[in-house]
Amino acid sequence: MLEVKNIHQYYGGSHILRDVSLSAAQGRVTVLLGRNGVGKTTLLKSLMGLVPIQSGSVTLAGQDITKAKPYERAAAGIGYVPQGREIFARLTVEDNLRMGLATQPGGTPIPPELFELFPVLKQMLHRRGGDLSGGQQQQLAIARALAAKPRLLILDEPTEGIQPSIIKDIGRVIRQLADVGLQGQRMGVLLCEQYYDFAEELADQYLVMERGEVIASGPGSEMKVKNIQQLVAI
Amino acid sequence: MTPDLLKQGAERIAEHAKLRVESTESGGRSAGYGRVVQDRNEVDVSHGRILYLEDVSVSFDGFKAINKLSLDIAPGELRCIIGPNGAGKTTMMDIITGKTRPDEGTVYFGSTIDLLRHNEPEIAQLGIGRKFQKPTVFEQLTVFENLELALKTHKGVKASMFFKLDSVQSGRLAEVLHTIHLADSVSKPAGLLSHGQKQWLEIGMLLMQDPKLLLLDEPVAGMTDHETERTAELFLTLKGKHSLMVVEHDMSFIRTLGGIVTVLCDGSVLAQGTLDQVQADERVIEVYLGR
Amino acid sequence: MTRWLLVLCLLWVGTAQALTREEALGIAAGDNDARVEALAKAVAQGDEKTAAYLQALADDAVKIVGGRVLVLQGGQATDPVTGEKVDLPADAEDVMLNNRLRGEVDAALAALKLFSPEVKIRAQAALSLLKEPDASRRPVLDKALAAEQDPKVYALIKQARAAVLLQSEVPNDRLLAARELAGSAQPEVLLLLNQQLTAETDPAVQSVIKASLREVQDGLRWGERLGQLFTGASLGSILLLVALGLAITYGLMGVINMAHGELMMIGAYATYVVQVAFRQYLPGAFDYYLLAAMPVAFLTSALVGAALERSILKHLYGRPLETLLATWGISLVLMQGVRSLFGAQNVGVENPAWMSGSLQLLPNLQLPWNRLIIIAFAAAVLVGMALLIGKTRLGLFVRGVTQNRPMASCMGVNTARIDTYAFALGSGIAGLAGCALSQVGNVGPDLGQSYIVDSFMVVVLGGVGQLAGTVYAALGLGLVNKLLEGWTGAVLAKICVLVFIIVFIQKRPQGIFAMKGRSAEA
Amino acid sequence: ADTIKVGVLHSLSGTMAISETVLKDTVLMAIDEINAKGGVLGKKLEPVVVDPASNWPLFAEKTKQLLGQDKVSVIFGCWTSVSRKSVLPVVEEMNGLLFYPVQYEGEELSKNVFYTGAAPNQQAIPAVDYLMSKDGGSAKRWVLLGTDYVYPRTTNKILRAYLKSKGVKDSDIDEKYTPFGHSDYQTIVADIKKFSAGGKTAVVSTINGDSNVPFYKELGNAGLKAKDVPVVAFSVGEEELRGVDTKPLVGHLAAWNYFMSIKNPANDDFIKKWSAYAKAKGIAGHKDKPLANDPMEATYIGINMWKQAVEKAKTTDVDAVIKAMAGQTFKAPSGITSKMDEKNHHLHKSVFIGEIKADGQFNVVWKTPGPVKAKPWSPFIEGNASKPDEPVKK
Amino acid sequence: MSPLILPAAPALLSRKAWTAFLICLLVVGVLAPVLNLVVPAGSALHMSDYAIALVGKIMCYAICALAMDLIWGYTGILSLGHGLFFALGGYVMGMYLMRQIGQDGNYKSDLPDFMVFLDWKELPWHWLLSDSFVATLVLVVLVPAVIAGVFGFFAFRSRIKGVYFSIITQAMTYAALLLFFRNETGFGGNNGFTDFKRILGMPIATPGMRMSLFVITGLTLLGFFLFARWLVTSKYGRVLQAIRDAETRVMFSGYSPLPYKLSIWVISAVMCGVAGALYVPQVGIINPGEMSAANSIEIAIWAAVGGRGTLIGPIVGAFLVNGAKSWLTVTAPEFWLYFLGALFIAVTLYLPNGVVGLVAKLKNKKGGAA
Ligand SMILES: Nc1ncnc2c1ncn2[C@@H]1O[C@H](COP(=O)(O)OP(=O)(O)OP(=O)(O)O)[C@@H](O)[C@H]1O
Ligand SMILES: Nc1ncnc2c1ncn2[C@@H]1O[C@H](COP(=O)(O)OP(=O)(O)OP(=O)(O)O)[C@@H](O)[C@H]1O
Ligand SMILES: NC(N)=O
Ligand SMILES: [Mg+2]
Ligand SMILES: [Mg+2]
Repeated sequence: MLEVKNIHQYYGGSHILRDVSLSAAQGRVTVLLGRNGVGKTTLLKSLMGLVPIQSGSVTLAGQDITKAKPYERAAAGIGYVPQGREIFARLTVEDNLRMGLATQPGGTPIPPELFELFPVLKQMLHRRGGDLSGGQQQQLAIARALAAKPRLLILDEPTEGIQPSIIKDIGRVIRQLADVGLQGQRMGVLLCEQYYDFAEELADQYLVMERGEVIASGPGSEMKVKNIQQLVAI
Repeated sequence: MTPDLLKQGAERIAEHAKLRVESTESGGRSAGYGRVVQDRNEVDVSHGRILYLEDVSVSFDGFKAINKLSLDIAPGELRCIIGPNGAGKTTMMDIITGKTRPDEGTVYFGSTIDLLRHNEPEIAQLGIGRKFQKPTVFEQLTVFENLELALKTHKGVKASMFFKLDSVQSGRLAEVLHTIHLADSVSKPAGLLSHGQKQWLEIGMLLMQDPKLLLLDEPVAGMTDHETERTAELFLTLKGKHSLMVVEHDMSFIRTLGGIVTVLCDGSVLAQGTLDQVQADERVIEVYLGR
Repeated sequence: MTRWLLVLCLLWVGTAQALTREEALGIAAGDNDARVEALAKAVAQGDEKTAAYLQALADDAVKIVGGRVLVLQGGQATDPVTGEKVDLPADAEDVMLNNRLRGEVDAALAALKLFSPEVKIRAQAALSLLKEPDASRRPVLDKALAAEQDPKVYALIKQARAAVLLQSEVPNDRLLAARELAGSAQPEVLLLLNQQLTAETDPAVQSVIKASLREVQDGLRWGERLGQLFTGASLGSILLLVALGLAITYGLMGVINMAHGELMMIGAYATYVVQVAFRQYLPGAFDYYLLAAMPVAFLTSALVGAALERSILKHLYGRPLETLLATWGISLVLMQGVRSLFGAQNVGVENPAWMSGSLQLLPNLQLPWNRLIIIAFAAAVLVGMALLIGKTRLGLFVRGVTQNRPMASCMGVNTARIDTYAFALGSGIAGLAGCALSQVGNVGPDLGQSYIVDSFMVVVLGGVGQLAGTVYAALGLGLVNKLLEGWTGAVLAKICVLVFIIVFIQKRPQGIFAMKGRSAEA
Repeated sequence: ADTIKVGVLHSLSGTMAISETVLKDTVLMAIDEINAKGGVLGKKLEPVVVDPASNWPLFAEKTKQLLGQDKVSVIFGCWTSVSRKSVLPVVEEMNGLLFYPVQYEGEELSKNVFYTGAAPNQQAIPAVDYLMSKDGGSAKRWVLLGTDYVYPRTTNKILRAYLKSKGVKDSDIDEKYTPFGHSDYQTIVADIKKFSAGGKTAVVSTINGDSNVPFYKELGNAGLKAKDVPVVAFSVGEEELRGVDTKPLVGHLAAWNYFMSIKNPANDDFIKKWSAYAKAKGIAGHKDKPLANDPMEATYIGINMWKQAVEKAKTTDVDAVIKAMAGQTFKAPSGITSKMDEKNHHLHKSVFIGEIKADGQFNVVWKTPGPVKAKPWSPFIEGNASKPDEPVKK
Repeated sequence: MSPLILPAAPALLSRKAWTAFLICLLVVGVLAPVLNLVVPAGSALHMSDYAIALVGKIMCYAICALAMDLIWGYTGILSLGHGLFFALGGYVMGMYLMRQIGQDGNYKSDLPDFMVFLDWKELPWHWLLSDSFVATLVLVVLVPAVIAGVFGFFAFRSRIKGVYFSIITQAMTYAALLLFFRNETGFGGNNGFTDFKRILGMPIATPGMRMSLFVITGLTLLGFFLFARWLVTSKYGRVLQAIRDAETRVMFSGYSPLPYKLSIWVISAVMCGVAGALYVPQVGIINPGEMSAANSIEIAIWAAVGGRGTLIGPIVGAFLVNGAKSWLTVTAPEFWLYFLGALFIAVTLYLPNGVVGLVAKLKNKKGGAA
């Protein structure tokens, strides 16, 4: 579904992404691993169109979106949960979720499933996003990305700051989104994660980055065998 | 909280009140903004507590974020705090560091210093350092300058104008730089660091500050497992000399740290004990760990 | 119509005598004292022709040429004495009335109107005579009093008569008159009583006058207080209007918009242009030009705003301080542009008839229509804007985009378009404010400069990004300013208001509607 | 050089541009006219226009530049008193020549300045006299209303002293000031109404140009009629009324030394020239509706008198021209033959009182029998009696 | 542990910068006086009195811009009230100069003319020290310092930040403007002070005196530049920048922001006051117009045009903007606002770090290519 070919990215003078290629398929969870500062967030941001890439191409379901603006990518069906939550601090929880519906026609209701997944959001519907605790904000960020029922879901460290029980729920949900999807449409999931056990459990496919390059990749089932955890740890 | 603890607390408070009236010029009135109370190097830990909270409550627009919370920490202890999202962990740290004023309750540093009478810089100077849940560093300054600013030294205007890094201090700085793996980035503006690097830098700043009590709000969020382990090691070396209060959701990290775990829920203590004890607690499983 | 009524009532008076050529000329030309005298004489035995002639004088429709007066009506000159139509000679000169004569003519006309069959006209006539008492009118008043059926008008005529009697030679007359006038609620009576008080020698009359003065003053007190409140509310509504657009461009979008004032100015000039166009092409509908000017002002400013956003400001999001510099530059350019186009001097914008004059609520409480309408207009703009921002999807997007542009984009919002809409909306509202300002003040290239400081103070005092705060701040500053002004004078009041703002911010460092809690820091 | 340079120092931007821009055009028109007739001493006049931008220190700087770099022979410029005060030390030091065309508060006399606008006794005092007369409404109480700066304050100080000398009590005088750019006159007008209940009241307005429109609009809306409470203004002319609907204001007054509506051949000629010039140069505003006002006339007189003085002195040398200026006469558009006083550098001027007409013009209702000599040192200010009526050497 | 080279403490000025500094010193102290006083007026090299006056004035503005940069560029506090401090310094000096007129005024009185005119019989209390030059020098520093100190203390103690602070500084200068407009306040109302005759008993309008004022202004500017440089290279300067970036973090690091903000605020105000005091004898007038909101905004604009957060930037900005203004108001009196406006827009769009930022960028490019 998502095809990334040979992208390069620079911040000022420094070469951050070097010839990165990857693909994420519908119904599959692709996990992106790598130590701090290797460029995972940068990669996800460039997939979202938030940072310009120097060269390479990005296609979504055959459609070239290399030059597309972030909102065009969202409209094409990418949902994004950024690192650091980035919720709309001064909008209420409800309005945050409605922002998530921007690609849908006006009047689309907030999918009630979201509240089953994150009951706390229902409780805090009229509180301002910025007043929520860190973990609550993270939950909101995920719910917001799911609201529009994207085809491809990009998650940048979604478990950060979330309590264990909800991490488990999130894991179940991600699996479910990939396998069954919301309303029958299965999603592709691109997940960047530091929490190794969580990542391994979900991975249908994995990629490891190091200094802006993909140094290893393969099906999720091989992760144990290839001792990927060690690779990330050095 | 057990009744005898409560009693102890009450006694201590009465004593403090007396002491305080005698010990400060102003007879215990607010020290106001700016001047720091003199006894900054002598936190009185003779009662076996470096931090002591009792019956603290705070609410936001009617929502009780902290509800009659009582908690104390011994000198040199490494205390882990866990609890569901929104339990009030960050809010508690806000109260301790002077960022949020509680509606009621008492907060003591050692047995003589009433933290509610001090503002943020004073509390920091008293020896309480804090790492924020969302990493906060000086984005426009270099890594080096970030650490230099955090360095424990006189923090007045005049002192800063004429400040020169001495060799002991630069040694310390270099050491910390290594500890936080940012030796390669000394001259990089902190704003350009990745999320995890900023986490490390903030920890480094805390180390430079050399506080008696460290409050660490999710210090390993966004770190790799390997780095998480290194952080744990670091904290364990600090333990003893310093007191630490660590908030985390990463159970394996908590396990590595050992020590007593306090579980907060809905603004008060739900359970307390070793990790195994609390992990076995049905209520904790219900609200926090999940099945 | 009025003329016809005049004729009717004059017939009723009966003793009319025809206007003579000498009389007509005597009123129109010569020494002012002599003209007054001639007027008095003519009115004493005036007929319908006298009335028509006086009316023409009051309307500035009388010409004089070669010792002959002519009345000009719809381009046609007639002789007021004979009624014959004549050609207007080229060297005819206007007959001018100065204030004194105009007063006399009005009073004379009023005396004649006392006998109109219409109650309203009679009441008005009695009121104007009350203001200008003249001993020579006593017989007329007596006669009118005898004939009056309507109790209200009767009371008024009685007061007018009392006003005349107040200057009588007979102390008892004065005493009774003073008593009678105590019942009046007209502020003008104060002037009469005061004047008589300074001239009065009889102690008994003096004390009655004083008592009456007190009574009248007490009656007027409420009107004064309400009037003060109204002025405060009115100033508040203007502050609100000038701040509302800024509440969007600055409060929401974070553009330190120093060109906000110039966007208002553009709205005001747009109003001016519409007015000129109406005068030129639709003179019949002139009274409605303002209705057309509103959308035009909105659109003009909105378009200018949109153009600025597209070309300049869109490059500056996230760099608020740079917007200060750029918009300052923009404001210089816009101001000079207007100077080049329309000239450096003010242009004239007229109130349409329905916005002129005032609503008389109490004898001393007149609420000018233009201010009332502006208050209503400000409320309407406020409600519209609040609904748009708070309740619509567009409003949601605006709020979202202005808080976190990249994330809003990731959610699928076309941020560039929303930014343009939002800035255009804020600018358009500034244009509406300019349209409203054109009705109470100057329209000139500096129009914006005089409001820019105030509008920022209002938005900031209310709390940046807080619409409700903006409303409170505007009304609060308006009322405080006006209450202080009555007490300390305009200059000190302004200084006090500024000091008040400084002190107030100490208490509330984030404005009236400060956002509390964590979200404020984010 | 084969041209004579003439400096034009009027604000073309900033707050004073509203009033001053047209004076720049007046100077340029007069220069065109003079050049068309062959110039002065056989040389063409060359205008050097600068924009001091309503910034007072900038006035001084530009003066330095005009006199020092451009070597202009004369400067026509300034409107506000503070700008003149800023320029004054410079023209005195560099021995330049300044023609100042606006009515002002007096209390100044400089060898290097010719004042072609009115001194207080040529405007304010006659106006008050008129209002006290029967025709003016026999005013007994006075509201002295002005913008808070030196010209109004001084004028009102003089007026207060004058009124006192006429037996008006302090309690019958209400002095009120508003800040620059004040635009909300509701309270003031309400107060005037209230004050006027105490006796026949007149208002003397020294409100600065900019605030006049809101003031008059408020006056109109509040229904304060001229025959009840007349307002006489010293800074409101045809140009200021351009921005106002004058119908509700008919009868309110202004005192000037010139009105556009004055009928005489010199004025007809002046207006015709101005209209033609405005149309030819496409001067915004004036090309559609040409207006003339008192400071324009004063400017026009000034430049023509300067030309005559140069011709008399046969040089543009400042000292010689100053000498030649004494006693110069010029047939002014106001209808009189205006004379530059032999000594005090001020013009002799007739004073006119005009009532506002519905068309925004003024109807002259009173005028002085003949030209009045200026008294720059007002006798109503203590210590002025001994002042010499000519500039003293410094 | 491998030895780690820590960055050295920044030098006050680099070698190259010292050279440039010395050149400036020579220009101001020697070259300009020679070109103005010694080189004859006809010569192409002659520097006219007008040019001296203009450059002298702009140097005063440059001091303001430098002061603005310390508080805005380095500390992140945008003041829209610095015109007030400038004016206060100017007024203190103006009072002294008014007193120096002695009996040479219009009314031949001991008192300044405007007081005679207001029928005041003696000097009001706030003029008491105006006869002494030494007291005047002290007050030039003290008055802005005290006003800024009191205002800043309360504002910073209440933790007023960002635009809220900017707006109340604007309210402050606006209120002062209205106050000074009033004759009763005792500062000559709208006309302010002008027509100065002497300073220290010597005539003020002589070439020598003009030159002295010019040189003193130039030296003051250079002195302040060094002082500012010393401030920002010290740890103090870094704390200021830290306050700008993350004030909460600064507090949790144990620094109380109040004394830092207050000290730099007062320093900045005093610099403006000194600039005002140097400005008045050179331009010959001080009046409340200097306190108008627009004047204060302009100071910020000079700093922004030149480049905030560098010290040379604001100085360059002040020269560029004011030079352009002086030049364009003569060469294009009807159009100069278009040019100036366009300049501001262009700088923001194309030179986000000001003119100095552009130079640095060009240099980088060259360095990168080499
Ligand atoms: N705006 C920027 N300008 C310059 N360099 C940047 C910028 N943002 C990030 N970098 C650098 O790019 C590199 C990659 O950063 P990135 O945030 O992508 O890392 P990451 O893999 O997501 O790390 P983490 O696990 O800590 O989140 C880091 O070295 C960082 O310092
Ligand atoms: N200013 C505020 N206004 C309203 N509610 C608030 C405010 N600040 C905190 N809260 C609420 O208080 C509760 C406690 O928040 P806190 O941040 O202390 O939780 P936490 O224990 O740190 O959670 P996490 O593990 O997710 O970081 C949350 O429910 C939060 O929504
Ligand atoms: N001189 C004036 N009108 O300021
Ligand atoms: Mg990352
Ligand atoms: Mg938390």
